[in-house]
Amino acid sequence: QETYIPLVSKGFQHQFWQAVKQGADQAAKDYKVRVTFEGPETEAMVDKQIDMLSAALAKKPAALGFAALDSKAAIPLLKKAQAAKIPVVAFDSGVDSDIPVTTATTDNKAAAALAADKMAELIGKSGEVALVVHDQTSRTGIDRRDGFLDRMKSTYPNIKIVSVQYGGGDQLKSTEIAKSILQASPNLKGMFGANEGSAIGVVNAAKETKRKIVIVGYDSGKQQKDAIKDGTMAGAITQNPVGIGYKTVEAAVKALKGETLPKVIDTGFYWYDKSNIADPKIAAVLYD
Amino acid sequence: MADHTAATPSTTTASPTGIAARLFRPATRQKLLAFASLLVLMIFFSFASSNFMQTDNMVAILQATAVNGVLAIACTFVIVTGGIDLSVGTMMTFCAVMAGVVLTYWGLPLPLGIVASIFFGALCGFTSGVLIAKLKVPPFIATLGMMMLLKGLSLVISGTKPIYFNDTPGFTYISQESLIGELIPALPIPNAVLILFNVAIVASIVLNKSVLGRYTFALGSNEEAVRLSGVNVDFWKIVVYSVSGAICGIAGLLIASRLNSAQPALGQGYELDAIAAVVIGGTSLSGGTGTIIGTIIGAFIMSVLTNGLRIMSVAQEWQTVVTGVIIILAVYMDILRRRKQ
Amino acid sequence: MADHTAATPSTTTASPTGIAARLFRPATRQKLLAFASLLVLMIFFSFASSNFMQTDNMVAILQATAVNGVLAIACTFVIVTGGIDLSVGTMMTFCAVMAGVVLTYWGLPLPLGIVASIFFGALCGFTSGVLIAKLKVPPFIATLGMMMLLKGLSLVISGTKPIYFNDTPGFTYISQESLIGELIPALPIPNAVLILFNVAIVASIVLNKSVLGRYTFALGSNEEAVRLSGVNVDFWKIVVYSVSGAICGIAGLLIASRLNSAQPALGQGYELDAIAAVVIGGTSLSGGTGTIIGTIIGAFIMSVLTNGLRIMSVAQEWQTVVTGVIIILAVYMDILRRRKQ
Amino acid sequence: MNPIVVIRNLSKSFPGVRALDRAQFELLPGEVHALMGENGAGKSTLMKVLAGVYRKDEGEILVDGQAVDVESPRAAQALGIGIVHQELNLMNHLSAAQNIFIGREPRGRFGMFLDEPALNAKAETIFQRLRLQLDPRTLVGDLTVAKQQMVEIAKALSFDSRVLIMDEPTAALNNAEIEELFRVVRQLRGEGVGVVYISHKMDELRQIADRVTIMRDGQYIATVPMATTPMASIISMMVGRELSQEVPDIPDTSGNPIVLTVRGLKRGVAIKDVAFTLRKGEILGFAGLMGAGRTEVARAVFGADAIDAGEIEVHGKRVTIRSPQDAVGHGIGYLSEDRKHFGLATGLDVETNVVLSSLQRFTNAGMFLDQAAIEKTAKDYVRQLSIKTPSVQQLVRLLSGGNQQKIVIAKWLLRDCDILFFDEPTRGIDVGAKSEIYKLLHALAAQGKAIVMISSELPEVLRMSHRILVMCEGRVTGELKASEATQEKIMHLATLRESATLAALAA
Ligand SMILES: Nc1ncnc2c1ncn2[C@@H]1O[C@H](COP(=O)(O)OP(=O)(O)OP(=O)(O)O)[C@@H](O)[C@H]1O
Ligand SMILES: Nc1ncnc2c1ncn2[C@@H]1O[C@H](COP(=O)(O)OP(=O)(O)OP(=O)(O)O)[C@@H](O)[C@H]1O
Ligand SMILES: [Mg+2]
Ligand SMILES: [Mg+2]
Repeated sequence: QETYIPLVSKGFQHQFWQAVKQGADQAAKDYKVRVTFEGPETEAMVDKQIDMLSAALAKKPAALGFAALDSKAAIPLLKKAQAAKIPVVAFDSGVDSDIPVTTATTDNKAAAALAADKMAELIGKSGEVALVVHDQTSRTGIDRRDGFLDRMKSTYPNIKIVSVQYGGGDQLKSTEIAKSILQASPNLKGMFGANEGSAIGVVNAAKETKRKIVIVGYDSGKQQKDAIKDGTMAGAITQNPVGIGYKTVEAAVKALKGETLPKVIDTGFYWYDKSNIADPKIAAVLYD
Repeated sequence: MADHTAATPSTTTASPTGIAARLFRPATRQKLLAFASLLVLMIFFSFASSNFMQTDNMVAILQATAVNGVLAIACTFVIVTGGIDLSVGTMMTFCAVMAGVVLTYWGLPLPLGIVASIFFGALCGFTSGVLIAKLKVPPFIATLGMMMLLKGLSLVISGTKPIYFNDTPGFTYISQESLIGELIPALPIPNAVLILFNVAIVASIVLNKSVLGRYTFALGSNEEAVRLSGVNVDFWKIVVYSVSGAICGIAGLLIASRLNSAQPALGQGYELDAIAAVVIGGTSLSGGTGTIIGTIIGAFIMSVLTNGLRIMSVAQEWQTVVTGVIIILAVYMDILRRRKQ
Repeated sequence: MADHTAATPSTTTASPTGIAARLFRPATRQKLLAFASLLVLMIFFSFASSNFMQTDNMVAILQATAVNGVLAIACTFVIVTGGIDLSVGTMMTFCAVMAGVVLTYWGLPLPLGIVASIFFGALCGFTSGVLIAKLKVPPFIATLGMMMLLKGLSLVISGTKPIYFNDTPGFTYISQESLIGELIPALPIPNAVLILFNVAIVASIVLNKSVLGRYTFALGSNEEAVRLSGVNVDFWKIVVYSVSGAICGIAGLLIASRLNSAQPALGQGYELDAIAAVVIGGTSLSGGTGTIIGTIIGAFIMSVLTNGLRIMSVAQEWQTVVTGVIIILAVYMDILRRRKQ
Repeated sequence: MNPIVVIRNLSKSFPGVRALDRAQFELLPGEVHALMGENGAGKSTLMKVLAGVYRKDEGEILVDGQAVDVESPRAAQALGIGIVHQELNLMNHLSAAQNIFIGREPRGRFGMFLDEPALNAKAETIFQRLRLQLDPRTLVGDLTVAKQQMVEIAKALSFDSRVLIMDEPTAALNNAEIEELFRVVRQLRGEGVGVVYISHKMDELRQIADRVTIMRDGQYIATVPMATTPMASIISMMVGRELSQEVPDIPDTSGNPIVLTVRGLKRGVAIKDVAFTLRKGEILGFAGLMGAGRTEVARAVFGADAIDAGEIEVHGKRVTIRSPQDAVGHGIGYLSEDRKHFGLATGLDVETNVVLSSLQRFTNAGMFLDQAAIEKTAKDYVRQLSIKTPSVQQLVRLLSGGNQQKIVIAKWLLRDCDILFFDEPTRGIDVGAKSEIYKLLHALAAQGKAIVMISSELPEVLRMSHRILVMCEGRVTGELKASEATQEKIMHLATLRESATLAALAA
């Protein structure tokens, strides 16, 4: 009887989630367990995720990985898992509950704050900055936006945030949004793209409008790496999505063996730019 | 163009008495056959995975159908008139948010929240109805505009944050608890499902036995003829959209209670699922025909499919492919069945 | 009897010659008035923000319209027949992915990639057409199924990863570079826009001057009458869907070239924007009427609106609200204009 | 006696058309008042204004001497004005009874729910009054055009109106039904109802009308008593000139080559083993009662409906016809009895409809349309058939019923088929145009075309056919030579039911 561990994630199509999946698959190979990975189309579809969670539970898994879109909404099902003695490992962002045995996560707020510091440094701590964020209501969207904005407000009084707009992570929409922001703010000095699609959108917009601004991105992917290499993008924050996926499955396996786990497994985040992109430690957490 | 083969539910033919006689009438056999696709799917999944045909999973499927089912019922009314409603998803969310405002922001008692949700649904439906009937804006555009308007308003009103119902203790009861389960512990069917079936029964009665239902079919069949018969077409159209809106309000309560929160960003995209359920259920988008039972079957086909593929652990990208193919096949089977008739 | 026809006002339409005379004909005035909503919007935004009415921004609006405009043209054909195509968005993506397979995976030369994209679009359209014409699956369901099928296939084929076109140097030229800008540096209109207008012109000619176009209208007006006139209705319907699919293939090239990659997850939701542009442009969803110029105006109304609100830095939730209201208003204005006629 | 309705100086224009030009009309209680005029004279428009469908531009309408504003169909109903429209206005997805009482459903509990049994019973009463065999629960979409027409009439009767307008109510009816209708109309007249009766069938008007108002080009011409005015003078008032009534001589076509042979044609219960032949240059009349299956036969041969069995030979060669396209390919054309649903794309313009089945002929390089040629051809037919339209770019929907019919005819004339099925070709067509169409049919036959003419008007069948085939209940019950055919003989064959035929065959 093979050990089955389903991972119910926040998304599935985006490269970030594909990288998480890749890590989970790697761990599955290493620990000889079977994993599946799925997530709803958009991070707004809280109820769809809950349906996925209940289908996952119906399969009588050994353990469960779960990245909650809205942690409160999932509690009844998590209680069910607890009652059935299925250990739950939270990943990506935490669940407001003590049910999960551990949480493998990135501190998105702190990561975005780091992005803000880098941005401030690169534009000389004053001037206009704008944000293209992927989502207005999802946890990651809110955390990255607020992490960035809060740091700017608290530490860099001369930096003015002129616009925050949301493109759903869609590259084309994000491009159009970034272009409009550039058009509306002729003195804009920098722009932060809060996930891969948003960051690429900002890069595209800068290219198309031939404007020189400081671009700070988030996550990785081939286009972002290229943009950093050719200087269009100053740098970006990367999490360790592969690590998140790997650690989640690993933690689940350990929990099944009855090992004790730390409350939080911080998978970390890194700033990368032209200077350290080739660094093996960084390269290991970047995905194409 | 008139669709000569389509059967209206409202004209069940001469009723022989006796339940047995009724069950074996061709018309009834016809209706039972409509379950065929659903049964085929369920049988297939039972063989494909032993985890499928289990109480828990059946309950999960029922639960998963509740919201889409109620939305699909709302759509059925509009579609039978020959219209379309793209706003059902975001309208549901808007109603949930309004319930949140009443219950959580204002701290009013639960019944008021329920009334508010249904009232705001009816109000939104009323507005769409006025746009369509009085200003002659095509339903597609009126409800598309409504969809965006309500999506925006939900975000504005909620401050782009979910509104939680933690301070309204009975709220989760609406959807999550199980009245049936309390009586028959072996059947923990959540209240959401009970509500779905109640809405379906009431909607079915309204559609088949009430004046409103009659005009709903008549409008979809030949609006001009209805107008020339001296009926106040505009009024009835507005009523239909309002009723549909009120039903969306119920869906709003269901989803809010299920998630114990009003999620302001949710809802867009749900209209396609609802309309798909209606059309899979044999209702024609050109209006004049349609049954609530068909719609419910359509909604179940969709959720059984989704659930079954997940239980089989089919890769998600393939799930999408298979769902697309099965939806087409289910409708094609239904067409073949009707053609034979 | 012949003298009686002479007495009727059949002489009023004798066409006056001369371009000036033509410009002042009521029919032409009518067409010009269709631009009214667009102009009102543009004037409003020019006053609201000095950054709006600038060459750069105008070029940006043009470019932002290209993809949706081409998709809307594809939809126009189908909608004029009285059908609907929900698969245009994911079909576009699928075509982009297929171009990626041909160019990046197989390393074949650029023209083959272009041909592949258009070919696979036509093939998908052909499949929808067969489902609709031969198997009589309603267009809504056939194309909904197609939408999901293609979405899944795009993910499967691409391995849920974007396919980049870095190894095909000329690829970005299709959409991003500016042929016009090379000739007239003051007008850096990207090629995507040039392609949009070319597609529009060809589509307009096909719709108004070709046999296919005439049958497209006739099918939308009364399919049964066309069939009983001895026309091979199924054949022409399949042709219409194939043409529409081929145009989606062009959209696929445009978006892939713009993003220098085929993004397999993108595309869903684009169909609503495209259909909205068509309907805002005055084409009726019940078929039989429609113009390409109307569709293009509709697409521009949508992108001017989006762009203008962004330039004004309106909060995004309010952008959605305003967009909803304006779409309804634009269509209502159009209705008023026609009613006066 | 005071008139119930007086209309004075009523004008109404549509874009490009002045449909009514200071028209007048007067209706007394207890009279049947015929309204006559050529196609497009404005009869329907005048009545639609009275029934609240259109708003008048100018002029006045008096009901019981009071000036009224009939602003909606509902207002007309309140004034006691009921109307049977020329075009069917039914909801196909609803049952006959539901159609009749739409907007006035008997309510059951709480005034919200419907009382279906009461509804059906009330409908049944009206059907009985019309002596109509029809289950009130049948879906209207499943009825033949004739039955649908009867439902429309039943609906108008259900209002108990003081003014009853009937716009060509008998266009789709057979003699027996017309008789029933007339009986009811006479009864209503006796009760003091004023009936406005529009028809192009002169013999009917003779039977039923008391007075006639004649219109031409939207204008009032005259009101005359029916009984004492010779038909010829009414006609000349209508068309504004004398109309010659030449009686064509019937050529002997029995030696001509056979162009179409149908054998063993079967389709469900509607067509039971039908066989016939059609010769070059021949007009073969199809007579029979409503629902005899004539339309079904024509549609089956044309490939519009699938058949269960049957052989078809064209010019002596076996052919398989699976679709109208095949049929047209073999030179067979079919002009449907239901122009609105099966004949015309009413949302498109005149020229497109005229060229619809011959579009391939008007192309350059097989793709692009030769617009000039299309327009010229359409104009030719508009002239040839005297189609009344402001231009060939007018939408067909906006033309009067008769003119629409002529466009369907033009379409098939242009297609130039060897074998033509004309199903009720003169339905709703005025006398002048009718004789034009008769001439045309004869001319076509003389050119060597083979024509099947289905008609429910016996005089027309008798006058036109070279040979007459009679059908009853899906079977051919007999064949008559033109010379030996009489109304009585046809009626006899048309009512030969199955058992009787078997007996006749055995004998
Ligand atoms: N809604 C409309 N829009 C434009 N023109 C119209 C409209 N309705 C009628 N007409 C035109 O008005 C004129 C009168 O039409 P009407 O239908 O009253 O004729 P009619 O006398 O009833 O003819 P028929 O015997 O063929 O039924 C015709 O030229 C017709 O084309
Ligand atoms: N759409 C339909 N649905 C069901 N039955 C039909 C339909 N059309 C015709 N029928 C039935 O088929 C039979 C033949 O009808 P058909 O219309 O061919 O008669 P017809 O001789 O042409 O008479 P008419 O004078 O009405 O044109 C009748 O029994 C009729 O009731
Ligand atoms: Mg008329
Ligand atoms: Mg007939």
